[in-house]
Amino acid sequence: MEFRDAWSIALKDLRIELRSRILMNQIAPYTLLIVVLFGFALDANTQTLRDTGPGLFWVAVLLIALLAIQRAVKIEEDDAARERMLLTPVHSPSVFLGKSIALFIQLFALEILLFFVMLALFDLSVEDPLLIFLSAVLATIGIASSGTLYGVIAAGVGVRETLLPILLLPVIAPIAIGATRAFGDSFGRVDADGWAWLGLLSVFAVVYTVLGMLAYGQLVEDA
Amino acid sequence: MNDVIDLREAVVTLGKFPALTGVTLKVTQGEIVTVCGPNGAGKSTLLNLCAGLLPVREGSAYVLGENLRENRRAIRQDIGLLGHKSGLYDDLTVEENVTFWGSMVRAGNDEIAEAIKFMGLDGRLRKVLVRQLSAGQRRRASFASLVVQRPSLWLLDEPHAALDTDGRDLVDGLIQEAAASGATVLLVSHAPKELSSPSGRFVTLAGGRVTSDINNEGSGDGVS
Amino acid sequence: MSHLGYLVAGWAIGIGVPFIYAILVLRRGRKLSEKVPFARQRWISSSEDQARIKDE
Amino acid sequence: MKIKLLESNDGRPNATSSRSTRFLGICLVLGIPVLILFAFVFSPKDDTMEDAVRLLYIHVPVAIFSYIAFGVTAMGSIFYLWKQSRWWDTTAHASAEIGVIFCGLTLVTGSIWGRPTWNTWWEWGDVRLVTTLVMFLIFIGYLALRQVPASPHVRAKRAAIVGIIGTINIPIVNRSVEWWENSTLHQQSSLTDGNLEDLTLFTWFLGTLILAIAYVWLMIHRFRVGWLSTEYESLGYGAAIEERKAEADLHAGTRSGTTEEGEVE
Repeated sequence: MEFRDAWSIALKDLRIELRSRILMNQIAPYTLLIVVLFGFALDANTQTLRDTGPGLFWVAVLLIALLAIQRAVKIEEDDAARERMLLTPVHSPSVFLGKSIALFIQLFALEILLFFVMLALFDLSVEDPLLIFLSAVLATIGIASSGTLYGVIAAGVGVRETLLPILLLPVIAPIAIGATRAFGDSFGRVDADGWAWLGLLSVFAVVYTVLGMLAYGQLVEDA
Repeated sequence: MNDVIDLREAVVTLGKFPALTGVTLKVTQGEIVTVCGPNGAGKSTLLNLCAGLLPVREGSAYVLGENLRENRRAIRQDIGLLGHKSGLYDDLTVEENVTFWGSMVRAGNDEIAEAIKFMGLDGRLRKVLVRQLSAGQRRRASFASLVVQRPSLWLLDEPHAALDTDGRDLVDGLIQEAAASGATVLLVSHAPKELSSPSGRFVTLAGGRVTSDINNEGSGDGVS
Repeated sequence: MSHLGYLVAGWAIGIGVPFIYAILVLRRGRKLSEKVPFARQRWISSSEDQARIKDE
Repeated sequence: MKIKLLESNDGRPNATSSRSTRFLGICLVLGIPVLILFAFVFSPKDDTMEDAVRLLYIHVPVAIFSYIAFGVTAMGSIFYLWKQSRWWDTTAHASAEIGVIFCGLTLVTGSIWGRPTWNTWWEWGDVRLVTTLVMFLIFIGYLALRQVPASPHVRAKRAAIVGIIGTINIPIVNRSVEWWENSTLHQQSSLTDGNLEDLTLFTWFLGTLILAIAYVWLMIHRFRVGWLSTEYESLGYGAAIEERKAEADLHAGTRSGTTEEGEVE
């Protein structure tokens, strides 16, 4: 495995995103729409919104992640680039890392946007910025690596759009729980030890990164 | 005599469909072989098999000295496969695409620039998104990303498709040059007689097996 | 007996669902085994049975 | 061990049953009424749960065997990746399907028990409830993946990886839910208390035994169905090869003809 390859692959994905602006022009507005819809659904009750804010944030992130993963898979599928990659000396763990890094950066950018929008709309105040930052980083690593892995499992099958959510969402549910708790603590909304949750989030991030690097090669092979 | 491809009664199934029903084919180093045959004869599958992308179900298959039944990965980095799909990214420019694939196969910057120039893609086209290219230009870009790889076995699926006369000459020259420098070329063509193919040997596939094998230069191997 | 309704419902589902599932599995097996040649139903492995298959 | 699951069927070809499954089946037919009798009549009511305790004689064994079934799926998946044998793949699939049925039953019977006891059908604060629900959903996804058409080896490989990941997730989910609410309504394992009455203990034992028999019986049948369906899938192979070889002769005369399959990529 060479990190240089992983980095080239990540840069390639990011450059494609900067060109096509799917994330910027379609997924980001969708994100904002979700937040507004939450507002409608909860009767514009600021107190309720404030209490449920952390949970709503991570539900929104999961929905965005699904779209971003679909997009990352589609880039490789459109012109059989994934098969082309098999005919190079690049090791599959590098490909996995590269795709995960690109997905991580894109998701994190969207999370920052979403975060400030929710801060303003739901009138939240941050008590522990470091905890927010670290839990978001760890949770996003977990989502990006498990998403890349499940993305390639669902790749190459006709029913990718419907198969991916049913496979991925139950598996990343613990991330949503952990990150929600950590956020709730940092906003001072719940009486939980947010720092304890960082442990769980990092276990998840490590497990999925390792599993992904091991299994990715097996999966791209014939998928 | 150095056999680059040595298939014996190789069977490949795609799902339940037996795409290749027992192909026997020997290709020696430096040869240029044209594979022809009707639609659905299994020509593309044959190329994918030789690239180590498909499992061999029965028979034996050796490519570049490796047993494909045991290790399909070892040969892959020495294979240049041009399929129906080109493996390019629509939202990157020609140069970015070739540079990306060049870095994946450890090519130097000089080689990348040379490949772009060789395929007639320098100048204005260099900075154009692949999405905006015509089919022929796209084909050239795809070729350029193969050239940087310097493969020892070229597997080309209708390399002349969508190309103009200049492009065809370019590709033919490329094939000849590759063969002269010791590489082996297996190319698929629907209508070999219409074009001045650089190849001397014609293998016809039908029903997933070889039905004729004619060598114009030497003595014909006859039907295998 | 208290909570009789809950008890009956729970036990009926607990026994009924596996029962229905079992019937479905048996039916699938019956249909499939009609389509697959007898010799390839591999759990028939004792020599007696093999002999009987040959006789039939 | 492999031969045991695949033994004689008494020369009755058109079924997945055999001597051993028929024996287990008879045990079930006799055992279930006895279990009902013990659960409803002989065993005493609980001090706090009253008669609702009688639901636990089915709820708990089903829960135990849903975990066992998913454990077998994980084991089958690991062995498949290691040995690449169809036997393990079929085992993993069969066990997952039975596991999903049992897991669904665990949730439903638990819910029915919870209503009179905790006065609620569902309790989000309970670790085991939420964990079981997530586990149920993970394996629903596993079964969905198995339905996707693909060549047998690809399908088995994908499913094996999803099966392993799903099982690795169970402790993580459990831990996260545990911290999430930091409380549980669930009964702590009452078997270890030591002050159970003999009849209660025996009914627990009987329920677990019956479920074990039911699991094995279902496994054998479901395994054979899976085995038959892969046999069926590969059935036309020889004929397909011959048919396709004949295409060559068809095209020998007419070069311009096209086949129905179209271009093979």
